[in-house]
Amino acid sequence: MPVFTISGMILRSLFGRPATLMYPFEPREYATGSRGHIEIDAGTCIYCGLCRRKCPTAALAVDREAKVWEIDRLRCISCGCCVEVCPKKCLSMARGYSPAVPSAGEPEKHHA
Amino acid sequence: MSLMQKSPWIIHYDGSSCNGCDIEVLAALTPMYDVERFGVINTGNPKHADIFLITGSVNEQNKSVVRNIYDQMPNPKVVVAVGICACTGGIFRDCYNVLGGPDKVIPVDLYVPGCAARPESIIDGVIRALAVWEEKRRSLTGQKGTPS
Amino acid sequence: METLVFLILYPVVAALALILIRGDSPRRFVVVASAVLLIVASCWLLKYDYSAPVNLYQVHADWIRLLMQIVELALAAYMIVLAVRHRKWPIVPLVLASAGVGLWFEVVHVHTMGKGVALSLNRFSLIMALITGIVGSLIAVYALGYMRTYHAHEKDVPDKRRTFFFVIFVFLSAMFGIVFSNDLLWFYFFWEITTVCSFVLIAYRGDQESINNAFLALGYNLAGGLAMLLGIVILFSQHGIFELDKLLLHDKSVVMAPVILLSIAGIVKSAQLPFSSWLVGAMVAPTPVSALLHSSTMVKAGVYLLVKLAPLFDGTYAGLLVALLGGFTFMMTSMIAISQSDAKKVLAYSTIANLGLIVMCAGIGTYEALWAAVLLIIFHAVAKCLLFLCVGSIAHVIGTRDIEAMDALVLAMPRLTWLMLIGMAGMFLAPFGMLISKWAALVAVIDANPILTFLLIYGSGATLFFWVKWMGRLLSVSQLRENIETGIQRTIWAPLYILGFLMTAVCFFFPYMSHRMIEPYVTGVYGTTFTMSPGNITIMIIMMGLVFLFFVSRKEVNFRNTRMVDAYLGGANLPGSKAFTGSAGAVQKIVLRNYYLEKYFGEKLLLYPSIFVALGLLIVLIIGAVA
Amino acid sequence: MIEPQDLRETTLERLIGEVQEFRDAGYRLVQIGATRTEGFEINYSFDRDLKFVNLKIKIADNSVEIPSISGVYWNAFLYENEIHDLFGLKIRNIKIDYRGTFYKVAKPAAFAEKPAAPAARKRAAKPAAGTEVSET
Amino acid sequence: MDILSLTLYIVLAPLFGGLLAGVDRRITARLQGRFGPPILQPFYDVAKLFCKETLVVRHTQTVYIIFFVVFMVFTGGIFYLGGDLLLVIFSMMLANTFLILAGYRGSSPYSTVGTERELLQMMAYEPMVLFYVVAIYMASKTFYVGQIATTSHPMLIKSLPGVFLGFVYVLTIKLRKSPFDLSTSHHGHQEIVKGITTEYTGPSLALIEIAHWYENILLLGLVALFFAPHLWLGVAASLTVYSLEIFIDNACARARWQMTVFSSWGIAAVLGFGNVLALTLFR
Amino acid sequence: MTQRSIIPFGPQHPVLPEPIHLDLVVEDETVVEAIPSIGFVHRGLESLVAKKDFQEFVYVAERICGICSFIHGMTYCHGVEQIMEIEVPPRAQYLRTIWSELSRIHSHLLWLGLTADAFGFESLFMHSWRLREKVLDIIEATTGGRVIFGSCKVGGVRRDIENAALRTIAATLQDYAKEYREIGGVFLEDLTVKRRLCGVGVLSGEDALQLGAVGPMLRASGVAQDMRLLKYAAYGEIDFSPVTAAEGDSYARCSVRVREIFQSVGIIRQCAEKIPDGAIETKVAGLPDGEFYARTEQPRGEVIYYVKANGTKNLERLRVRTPTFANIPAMLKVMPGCQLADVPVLVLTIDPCISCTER
Repeated sequence: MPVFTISGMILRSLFGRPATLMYPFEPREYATGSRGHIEIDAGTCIYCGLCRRKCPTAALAVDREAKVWEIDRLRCISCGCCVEVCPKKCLSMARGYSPAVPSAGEPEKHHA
Repeated sequence: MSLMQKSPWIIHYDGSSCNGCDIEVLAALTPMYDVERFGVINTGNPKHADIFLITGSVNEQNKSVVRNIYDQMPNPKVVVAVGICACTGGIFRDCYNVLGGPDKVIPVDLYVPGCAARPESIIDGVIRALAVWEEKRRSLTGQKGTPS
Repeated sequence: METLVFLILYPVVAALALILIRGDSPRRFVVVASAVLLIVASCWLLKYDYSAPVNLYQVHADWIRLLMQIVELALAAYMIVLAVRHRKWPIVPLVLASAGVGLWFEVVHVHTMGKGVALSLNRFSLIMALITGIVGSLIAVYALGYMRTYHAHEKDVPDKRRTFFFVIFVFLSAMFGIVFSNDLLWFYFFWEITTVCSFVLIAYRGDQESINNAFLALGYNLAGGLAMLLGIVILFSQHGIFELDKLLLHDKSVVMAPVILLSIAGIVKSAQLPFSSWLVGAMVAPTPVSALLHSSTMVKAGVYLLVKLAPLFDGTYAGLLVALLGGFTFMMTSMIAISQSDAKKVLAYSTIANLGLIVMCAGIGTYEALWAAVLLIIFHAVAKCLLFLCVGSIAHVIGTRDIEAMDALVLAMPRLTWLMLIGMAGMFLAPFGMLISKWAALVAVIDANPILTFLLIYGSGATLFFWVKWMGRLLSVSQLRENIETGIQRTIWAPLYILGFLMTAVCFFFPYMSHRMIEPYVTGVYGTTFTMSPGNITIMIIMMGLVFLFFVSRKEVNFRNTRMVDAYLGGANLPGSKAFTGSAGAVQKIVLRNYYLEKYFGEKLLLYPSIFVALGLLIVLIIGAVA
Repeated sequence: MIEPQDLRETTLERLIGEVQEFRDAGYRLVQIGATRTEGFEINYSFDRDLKFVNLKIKIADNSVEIPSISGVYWNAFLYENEIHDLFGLKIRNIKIDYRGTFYKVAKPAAFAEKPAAPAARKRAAKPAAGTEVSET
Repeated sequence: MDILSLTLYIVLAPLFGGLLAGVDRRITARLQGRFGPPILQPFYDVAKLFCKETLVVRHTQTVYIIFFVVFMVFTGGIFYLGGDLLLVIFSMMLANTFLILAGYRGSSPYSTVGTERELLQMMAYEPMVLFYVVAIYMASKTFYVGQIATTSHPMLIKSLPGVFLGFVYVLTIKLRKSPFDLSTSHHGHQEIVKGITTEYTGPSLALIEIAHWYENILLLGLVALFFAPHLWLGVAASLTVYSLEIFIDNACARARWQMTVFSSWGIAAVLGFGNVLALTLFR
Repeated sequence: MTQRSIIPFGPQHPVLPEPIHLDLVVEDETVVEAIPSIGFVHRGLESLVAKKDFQEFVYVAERICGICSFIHGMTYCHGVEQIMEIEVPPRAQYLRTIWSELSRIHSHLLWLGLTADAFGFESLFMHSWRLREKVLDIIEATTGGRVIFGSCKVGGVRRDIENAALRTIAATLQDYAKEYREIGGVFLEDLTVKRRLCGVGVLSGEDALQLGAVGPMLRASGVAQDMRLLKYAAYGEIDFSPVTAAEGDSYARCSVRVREIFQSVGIIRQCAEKIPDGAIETKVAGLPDGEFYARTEQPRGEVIYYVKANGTKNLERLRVRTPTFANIPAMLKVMPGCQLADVPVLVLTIDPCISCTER
């Protein structure tokens, strides 16, 4: 009569090491190419605004005169669309998620 | 980290989310991330909960549900919006039925970004929420009897 | 001796007075006055000297036996006329048989009897007299107010209150007669009167259903009476005994056959299993009748007889069978009570169950069992009477007897609800009566026979279920209700409060009562007695104090900052209105119901097999008697 | 085209009859959808062992009464309540009729507005294969 | 001496109960492959609950919880001060009745369903518990825990193996562990939310938790009674029984109420009653 | 006075990961009637078609549902590609097949965990999700996202996986299969689990077809119907046969899903062997004009994408009918008569993805 069929698995995990990654104490290294957050190499950006138009959630704002490239971390769904469409390839997708913030606050500004 | 902070009980409600963030909230309970190390239990009952993890934006129909759950939580309580849809309405912001993030309906204390917020960022969010909760508790016990 | 005769005769006088009175206020005066008189008289009995195990009193008028015979024949004629008019053919042979045997016995044997001891009084009959006196008269007073609202509600029922009160008081006198009579013929005479009283009162409404139930009850009880009569005849013809005290002294193996016949009469009267359907059917009668006859006093007569015979059952084969029958009844009726939703049906099944418990103790016959039986009788009489009266008044105000309609009654009728809760606590809650008796029964049963333990244990599991369920329904509030406890007369409140007080008093002073009354009686019969150890008594008193504290405590005690909020409805609640948005936008009110587990404990499922088994036990008992 | 799809045209009157034929032929109802063109198009699609058939009905505006097919396929009531709520189409005697409370939406009949005149973009170089509406 | 041992009991029982609950949660987590909460987690939970706001559906619902705790402590007191075993069982039933009335007082759909299931659970385990008392009385001739614990030289377990196994089976219901955690359970996701405790928040929830600790200590005491004279053997046995319960909790799905009630009645009839029969026949 | 209480199996419930409301009319723990109300997650994303051009809409299509997001994106692209007659390079087809099978494995493991949790077996929930995390690591390594892959676009795929990596993936999945067999064994043989699944929510084959049930709900009632037989993506070159069971109760659905995990592992192994080299995308020129019903097999069943374009860069209409929408009538038909304890198991037996249902 198959009762306690899971006993093998649970006893192995009792006496073996728990599968927990002890996250905050041991930092988690992400796979290469994992879509974390967008980074910009401000020097090469020519502020063409192509990424702003392509962004599905309108998270980017580009001010050609003041040479400012803005990103609202609470709108960016890290889809990588802007990285693809940027002619100068100055946007890149870095690993690691963007941190939790207590309030919306104003978006991050990057300028030359 | 006062004694009270070591047992934050969370309740999770899925506003109009694509359930990506919901399964990540549930994944945070499972062995790989195990938030119970910090004393976190996912109670399904707002009356037992301290931290309200809301995923997804708020639409016309679940506006009252989110409000009801928030009212049924005893003070001190903290609201954490998990996922871009919960922070600012995300990719569905300009759909006709979406009102925007839960901050349109209830006061949100912390925003955890990420389209499908990873379990690690949810754990970070909960830990930061503890500090907010502690501060609220102190203000609650400070002024006798006037709940914040 | 004078108080005994007064207690037997005075109610008859009061009954005659009541049948003549037309107006309501004179009737109220007579009933209240005679109630007070009866209570005083029965308390007067306490003054008697009970050093001797039983005091016997000669009665020198032999015209009494003649009078009894005439009354019996008159009753027989009355019953035959009614049976013919309503075409209830099985009743006629029964009546003829009992009247015939009675007449034959009278003619042949009575002159050889000589001077017997007619009346007797000992502590057990004192307790029974107190119950009948106090509880019976309180019910009579309650009936005044109840019958007025009863006729106000039931326009179609003809107003026969004069006969109603006449029969009630005749019944009280018959009950006193049973309790005091030592002469078996007198015992049989009063026994038959109670049967006729119950028949008349059940048929009070006059509609077809109550007439059928009345005849059903009459049939069963007449059969019981016939068995008793045969017992008396055999007893006298073979052993020349016609008095109870002599029977008890006699050697038990010789006299077993008539004793079994007498016990069958007791089993039928206390509605044990094969014959339980008449008591459930009798619930159609007005509530005071159910309270007086069918829970506190009449059915107790059957058990009184069995408890009197208990010493004869000690260790005998028949005793074990009677105990098995009682235990089996206790278990099965408790389980059936789970699936009942009509309040009076639940009370009826619970009465049968508790009588079963008492019959089991009588069947075992040891001194612990006897102590437990007497205690069970006391607690059950007081608690069940309080519950029946409360249900009666509640049913009048809310119009139905269904438990589910008593939702949030603590808001609608707070005082009645708290009185019912006291009654229910008396019935099953730990420190109160039924626990103590069940405890003693358990102790008695362990030494006797393990099968009885089985029956007792499974039965008490079921009792717990349906009582707590009912208590919960009274307390839980699915929808708010405003207070509708108005328009209840003083004559209803008075008995209820007195009974409530009596219940608490009985529970608090049970050690004093057991020490002063029950233990001396048991030592009188067996020589030794069961005494509760002082350690346990103190713990019990503490527990009772705590529960009493609960009943009187201010219920609003709360922690510092408390906020009122809606129940948990999955987030779909409409704030503050005890409702939620259901599907299709409908506003859905909260509806809470109890579990009745019809599929597992239904009456249809359990009643017939249990009757079948009980019949088997009965047949084995009868074969044992004959062989 | 990966799989030939049999797209048929039908009218309001013949709808119930054809749906009953599909039911008898053992087809299962796959979906009922509506589209806002100048008027409205309602598509009833069916499928049996991977063979796909679609009935299309064109109506002028959403005041036209459409008979419900939940008599034939009980599970159609979900689709019909949905197009009633989103497109404002009137559908007669649905088996379980939510009468507009199926979705509580911010803007009732949101899909019913006429789409903004499509920017007259130059057709793509390759003539659109278009739909060979095979009339069978 | 009584007062001292009474206060000792009142103070120590929740500590051991809390520790037991902490270890229980840690082992359950490890069984599930997780790291698990710190051992003192139950104390942190209770401390946090005491500083929370109280939400009530009806103002009169908290008093029932207070009486539930009072009677649960009282029951443990009677047992550990060597009182009468039957009185312990009946007073435990009284405590549970107050918990059930508290559930009814919550008057919400889920707390009512939870309460009905708690009633079914009570009906399920009562026969076995009463057989336990009857069997111990028959084996040791006395109801007094004090005398049972000191005098019975042949360990009760030798003559009552069936009752011991039956009691352990029914213990799963009392400890609210998996196959029979019908009414309220520590597991997060249950179909009736939190059963009886759905409507109780903050301090009253903390009181319920503390009462459960007392109850667990009492139940383990009842298990230890089988190994009466040797205290340490009793403690070891009850801890092994508790860890067996934790293992079963993690190795079974939740049963429906019919399975719970009728299997417990069956076990009580077969093991409990069988053992009692054996005792009467071979006495 | 009836003995029926009404229990709101509300939008917020510990057992439901997503909000659905059921009015349960209950008598003694037996459900007499269950009336659903949905719409708590309705965003109305089909109206976004007018605001986003057809290539950008892939990001919206992927985010209709978190669990089966890749197959949503792929079906959308498949629909548009059929209209525009675009030839997707075979390597991209294979990659799409591999990713959809990976998402099927992680979705079924997720479902197994949630069902175990619904009938009170918490350790099984934890272990099922522990195994699922391993599959998510593979997905994250190949696509960069754990839940929303974002690797499919009109005309092909965005990322490539080297053949060596593919072979290691197939191998690791092979030895994960041993643990899947063990956890599957618990689901299919454990007595307490069988007592909670067998005979619960029986749906006959005939009824399933009548009620329009799809996917495992249909296959568990004996009807062998699998949209992958339409040979979209690379399913043409892969031999597999639909997994079916006969009894049609929750146990049958559970066994269908468990066996489908092994089937997916097999498919991935075949893909890893047969994958050709070459480009992973083609240039997309022009605008779509015409209509097409794209049909693919999601873990929950058949999904329909009705794509209607009128030659502009915005689609004229996109109608998405997801499998859970088709399975709800079957759930409602099966619900009355079951026990209150079985309601969560029954709600989960159709593997509801409410965000799919209400778009």
